[in-house]
Amino acid sequence: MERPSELPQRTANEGTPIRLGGWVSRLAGNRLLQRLGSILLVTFGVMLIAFTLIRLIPGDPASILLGEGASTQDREAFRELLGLKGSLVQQLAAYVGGILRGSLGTSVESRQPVTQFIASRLPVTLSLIGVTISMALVLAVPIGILAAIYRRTWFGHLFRITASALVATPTFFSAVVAILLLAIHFNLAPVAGYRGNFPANLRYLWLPALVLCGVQVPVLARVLQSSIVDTLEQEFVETAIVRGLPRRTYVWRYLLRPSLAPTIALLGYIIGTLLGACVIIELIFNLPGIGTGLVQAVTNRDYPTVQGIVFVFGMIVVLVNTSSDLVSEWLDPRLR
Amino acid sequence: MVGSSPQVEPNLWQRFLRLDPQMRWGLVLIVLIILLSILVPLLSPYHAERSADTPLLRPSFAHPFGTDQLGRDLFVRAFAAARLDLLLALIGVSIPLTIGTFIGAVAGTTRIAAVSYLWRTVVDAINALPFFVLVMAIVAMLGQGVTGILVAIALTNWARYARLARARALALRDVEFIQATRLLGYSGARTLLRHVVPNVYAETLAYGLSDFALVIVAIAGLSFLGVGVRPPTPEWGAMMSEGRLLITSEPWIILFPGLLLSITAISVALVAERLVGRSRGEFF
Amino acid sequence: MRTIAAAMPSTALADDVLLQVRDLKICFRLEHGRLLPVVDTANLTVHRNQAIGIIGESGSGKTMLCRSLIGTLARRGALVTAGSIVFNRQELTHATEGVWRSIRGREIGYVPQSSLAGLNPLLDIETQLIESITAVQSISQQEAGREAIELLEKVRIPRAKQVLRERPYQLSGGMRQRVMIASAIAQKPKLLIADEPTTALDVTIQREILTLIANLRRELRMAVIVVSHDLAIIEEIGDSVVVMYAGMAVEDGPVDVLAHSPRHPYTRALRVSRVDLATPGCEIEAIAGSPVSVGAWPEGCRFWPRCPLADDDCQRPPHPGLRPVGQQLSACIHADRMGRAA
Amino acid sequence: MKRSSLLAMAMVLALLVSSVAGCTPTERIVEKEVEKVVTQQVEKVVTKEVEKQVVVTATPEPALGAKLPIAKMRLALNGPVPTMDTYLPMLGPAGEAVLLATGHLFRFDKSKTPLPDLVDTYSISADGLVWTMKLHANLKYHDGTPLKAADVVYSFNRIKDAAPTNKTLIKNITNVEAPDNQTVVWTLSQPERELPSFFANYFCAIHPQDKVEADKDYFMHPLSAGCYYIKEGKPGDPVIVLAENPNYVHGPMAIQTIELVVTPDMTSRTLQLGQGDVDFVYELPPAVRGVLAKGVSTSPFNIGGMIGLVFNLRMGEDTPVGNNKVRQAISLALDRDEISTKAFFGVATAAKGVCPDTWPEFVPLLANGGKQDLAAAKALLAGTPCENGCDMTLQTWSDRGGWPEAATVVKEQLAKININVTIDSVTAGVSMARMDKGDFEFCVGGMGLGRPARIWLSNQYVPGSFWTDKAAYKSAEMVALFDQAARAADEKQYLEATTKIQELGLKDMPLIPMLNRNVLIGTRLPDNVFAMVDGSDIFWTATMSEAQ
Repeated sequence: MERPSELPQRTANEGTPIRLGGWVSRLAGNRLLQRLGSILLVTFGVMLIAFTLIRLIPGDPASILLGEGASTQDREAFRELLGLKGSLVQQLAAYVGGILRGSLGTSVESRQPVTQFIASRLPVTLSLIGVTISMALVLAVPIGILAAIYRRTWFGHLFRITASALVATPTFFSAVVAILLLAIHFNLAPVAGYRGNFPANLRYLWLPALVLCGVQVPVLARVLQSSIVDTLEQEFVETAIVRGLPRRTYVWRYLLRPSLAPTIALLGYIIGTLLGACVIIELIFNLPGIGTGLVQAVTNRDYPTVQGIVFVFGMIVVLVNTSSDLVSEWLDPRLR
Repeated sequence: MVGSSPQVEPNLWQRFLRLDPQMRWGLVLIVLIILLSILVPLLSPYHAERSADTPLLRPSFAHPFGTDQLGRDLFVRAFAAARLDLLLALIGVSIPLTIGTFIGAVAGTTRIAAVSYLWRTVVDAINALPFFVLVMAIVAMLGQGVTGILVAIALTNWARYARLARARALALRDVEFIQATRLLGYSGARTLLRHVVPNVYAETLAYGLSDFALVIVAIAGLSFLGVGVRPPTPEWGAMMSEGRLLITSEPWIILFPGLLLSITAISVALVAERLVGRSRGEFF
Repeated sequence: MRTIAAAMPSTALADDVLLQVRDLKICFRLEHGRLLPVVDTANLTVHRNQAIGIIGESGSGKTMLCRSLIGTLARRGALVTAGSIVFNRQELTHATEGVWRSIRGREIGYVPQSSLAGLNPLLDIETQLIESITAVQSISQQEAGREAIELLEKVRIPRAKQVLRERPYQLSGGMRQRVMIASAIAQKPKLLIADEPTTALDVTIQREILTLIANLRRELRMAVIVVSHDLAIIEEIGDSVVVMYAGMAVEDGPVDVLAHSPRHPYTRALRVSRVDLATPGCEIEAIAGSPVSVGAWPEGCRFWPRCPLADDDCQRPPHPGLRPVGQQLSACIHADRMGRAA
Repeated sequence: MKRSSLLAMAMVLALLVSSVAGCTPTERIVEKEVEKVVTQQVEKVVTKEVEKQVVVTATPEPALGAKLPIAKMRLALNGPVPTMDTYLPMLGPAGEAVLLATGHLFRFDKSKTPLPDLVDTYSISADGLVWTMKLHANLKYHDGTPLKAADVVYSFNRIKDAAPTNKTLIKNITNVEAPDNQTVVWTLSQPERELPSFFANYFCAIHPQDKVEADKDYFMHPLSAGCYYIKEGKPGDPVIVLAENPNYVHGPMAIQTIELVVTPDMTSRTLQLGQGDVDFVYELPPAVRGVLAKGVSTSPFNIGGMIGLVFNLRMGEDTPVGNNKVRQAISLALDRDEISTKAFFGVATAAKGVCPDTWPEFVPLLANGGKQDLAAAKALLAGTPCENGCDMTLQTWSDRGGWPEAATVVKEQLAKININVTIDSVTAGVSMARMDKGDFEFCVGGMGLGRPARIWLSNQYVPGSFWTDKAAYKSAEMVALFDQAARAADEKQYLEATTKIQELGLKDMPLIPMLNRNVLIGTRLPDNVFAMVDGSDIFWTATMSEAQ
């Protein structure tokens, strides 16, 4: 649900200046080191935020959950469970140590380790995100190209208005309308539920993914459109026209490939909105992902699980950010 | 350039006509919804929270939006809900806007190196985390209800404004008139308050409007999940989650609040997109 | 459309005239339908295997003229509003995209102005050359590969095999210019248009590029149009010269004739202000005033505000067109008076 | 420019409006008549006697009986099955899976009487203190491992002190041993006529000792001597497939496989039933009373129990909740019929006594026949903390169909005797956890877990059981009455004791009965299969022999 207007503009010719006169050979190493450094910083930042979440609770969490009547011995055990023992620094060290060892604490409600709860649900969310992204790319690329080429015609204006309207439409409303029309009325997809293994679960995932695409496709298409418009002004596109190259080569090699990379670079940023929407869509379509897990944990005030899921969400964003940066730099050396 | 009659100050109506259609439509819808949300609960005979008629009536002249399971008139509830949602969104945007802009401006102008590292861990991490997930987590900690939501949104959204403000402040740093203030010996604070903040504020304000559309939807989303404003208070998200049950037999219970929410969000977004687009000269 | 254009009775063209531009007018499309003329009454004739130099200050419309010859005006939001372009007995002013696509690359090769960034940064040189080669005839990849190497050698690029595998950012400015020329002549066009081919290069490389273009003209028996703002380059490469000022051709004639007996004050002013010909120690004459801005052209002869011979007749519309004076064409009404005074 | 933005606006609105119009095709008109038919029949059936569970086919043409055995039945559960280990506190759905996929000594039949299952014959000693049970010959688990009497002894000792509910039933068992592979001898300290129903519940499942202790996560794929075993999936999965147990002593079953589909969200369960992804759903939201779609029949069913208000007696007499007269006043101030129609659309009917009015033990003891009497209620409030108004917080379970609406109606009614109620709607899990800690004032509660009546009543009034602990109600006199009922020689003595229990219950009023807990069940199954499947919330499916 981020606003497109605040997406950072890293299109090919705006951000990193293209150094014309002979590339300065730079140490590839420090670029990698620098990236690794920033990943670690953001990861530590996410850990810090997840860590401070529990400290936000007004009053003593143990008394909130256990009630006033609980004995001090029970309360101490509970504070142990929440990792609230010792000084703040010790707690942070214990928390970070725990994460490195792969444990995110134990759930208050089911007394099972949080990692197990998340592990059983993560594949559902990841497959939903995977299907949505691939569907969004398949839909956004053609629309982006058409919007760029015909931007001065009625199609361009219609695209701009419908895109900003779709981006603002609440996902859960479009989900309800989708269920009403596609699932119930035309019976094209199951109303809710999920089945495990790969090919079978596509039947349950395509409708939620389509609803998510309602927001992702306009955003992606707009980013692609703006980077294609930038590419159109490039000199090498003029060369392609002047050479009278066949239309297909012209569109693919001279229009699309140079503009794909900046779009994929922004994909990492757009994933944030996708994950936010996933939470609601999973609930409406009853997909047992970490989104419903989070809602369940929030309603049951299961603090360690909430903390763990927030951390996992952060990691997904960081992971997708890094991989989209790597892919875009591999695709287009100018972004390096 | 071409000499013409002295420029008479165009009154509001002329300036409105000169706006392009997208802006015009957006403004018309927003004003309409605000007006209705004030008038309908006042003029309607029914009370938003008490049952008015037999439950689950179809939309009719007496009840344009029909009635819900407990017989409450949905037309009144929907516009009473509009009041609450718009108010919450207004507060939910203005607080983080001011905090974020100030922190961002300060972070942008200071020369201390440590600030950028601290910034990269804290603020970038907050912005990395999905907005809705973080707000839900904070609501879980602080407890549900209106105050919980507003604090959660403030704690999450300030980082987005801060990042914007810092980027603008950094850009301003080597602009001549800022350097000039240092030459003239202005104190850091005076430069910041008199020059940097007003400049940065213009940009974050425009961005705030497009954020307004998002915050309305987020608040409704929280209540839809049963984590925000709780029934029986009239709120779009809560009404939709109540109506979701009868989607097959009485779909209007969920569709009308959803429609109102979408129209509000879309019109604010359309207006914001023109404003933000124009003020930042950004092509989208 | 193609057939109709061909059937039009083009003016009696000597059979070896390749390109005939008559009274061409090009305007930019502004908002609310207003048009801003950039080129007005441009005239140009190119014979087969002839080398033409077009000289003019920036803003004189020379680049827009070249673009009109290759049909990329629409990209810049400009259009031809009057006059005609006949290429190889084919009227092009209102040609469709299909017609243009059959001409670009095959009939007319074009080296764009800032061609240093003219190569696709994502593709290596070989793909970009093979693209141009196979655009016209479908031949096998190895065939095209060999032809690419031939092309590179033709443009005098050392270690051609190794250069093929490299990416544009790995080549120097001069090398990239040569690759651009290679890809322009890949389909053996009848006419090569080079828009300021040497501006961004240092002097030593400029010499090599100019000799390269001259050699290619001879080897491929193709006509060449070189556009520049530097008279020295034009005189070295062109058989004849067209002088452009404020959107119109003010003088057109053989290089040597214009060199020693210019019949238009602007051409003479250009010659006199050349640094490389100035005798050391004496004043260099600069042209008075500053180049006129597009859209604010004065009435009558557009050079009169800066012209030493200007009098009242020059200021009266319509602006004088090219008319034969001695061995060249001149747009100055006092052209014959100039001949006597020089 | 202007035209295109109009176009966009029109397109978005058209999409949204069509979705509303989309659902009023001819199908809706068909639904209208059918709905009238159903609502009449619902009143007719409910007022008569629900006990006979007359199956109401809502669709005009009655669905023909299917040829048995049918291949598959998909059942929607309202929550995941955490584990198959019985002694952990169970919440609804896990109970179904455990009951079907584990072996039991006894098993409830359709009318909730416990019949011998793994037990072949059993005899009780004269003084009623020694039970000798003979198991069927060469019993086997589903994978063929033989089932020995020692397994029964091990299984009981394992859950003896951890049994989640009903300490009353097993507190008198002093010893159990297995003289040989087929006989199990139980010795009791006091006669207990309801013992078989303890074994028929899901907490006493039989498992082999060696296998349980050898494998750490045995209960993820336990052995089953019951009618089904887990074929696919494990506890915690979204779908668990139970297949017919080939070695089941009373096999083969009338339904070959049962698919447990976990759909926590009530709306999704309803929509899945309407769409045909699921064949059977418990507890449909009453608001959906009409027909969801063709082929779906919904009918009210008494899952044995009541819906009432549970009070937290830990708060002293000086507080509104703790004060007995206030509670009596509240009971009088409730208009049970309005709650039934508004919140449950007439499905759950108004209560007249402590027990459901269909049970033999039922006695209409509620003051004023359960009808509202505001004047008497106001009179009662004199001299109590609520004399001139008070505030109370009513907790309700948000994931039970109709309960939040019931809370809203109660709030409106109590406002008439100026008791200002604020509603706190939470999920069942959170509410129960809070009630265990006494962190509530009064709460809408559902007293289920079926028959027999004495056990169900003990659930509410005998310390150490589910609702009594939540209300923290302690009364020695009540415990004595329950012992008297347990020792009752004949039916008459038993009924006398239960009536006295109900009278004392209404006098102390730890819980106010509001409605008979009728639940709307939805199914797509043919009639004869549906007849086998429905049952109390402890689930029952018929073997082929029983189905004929």
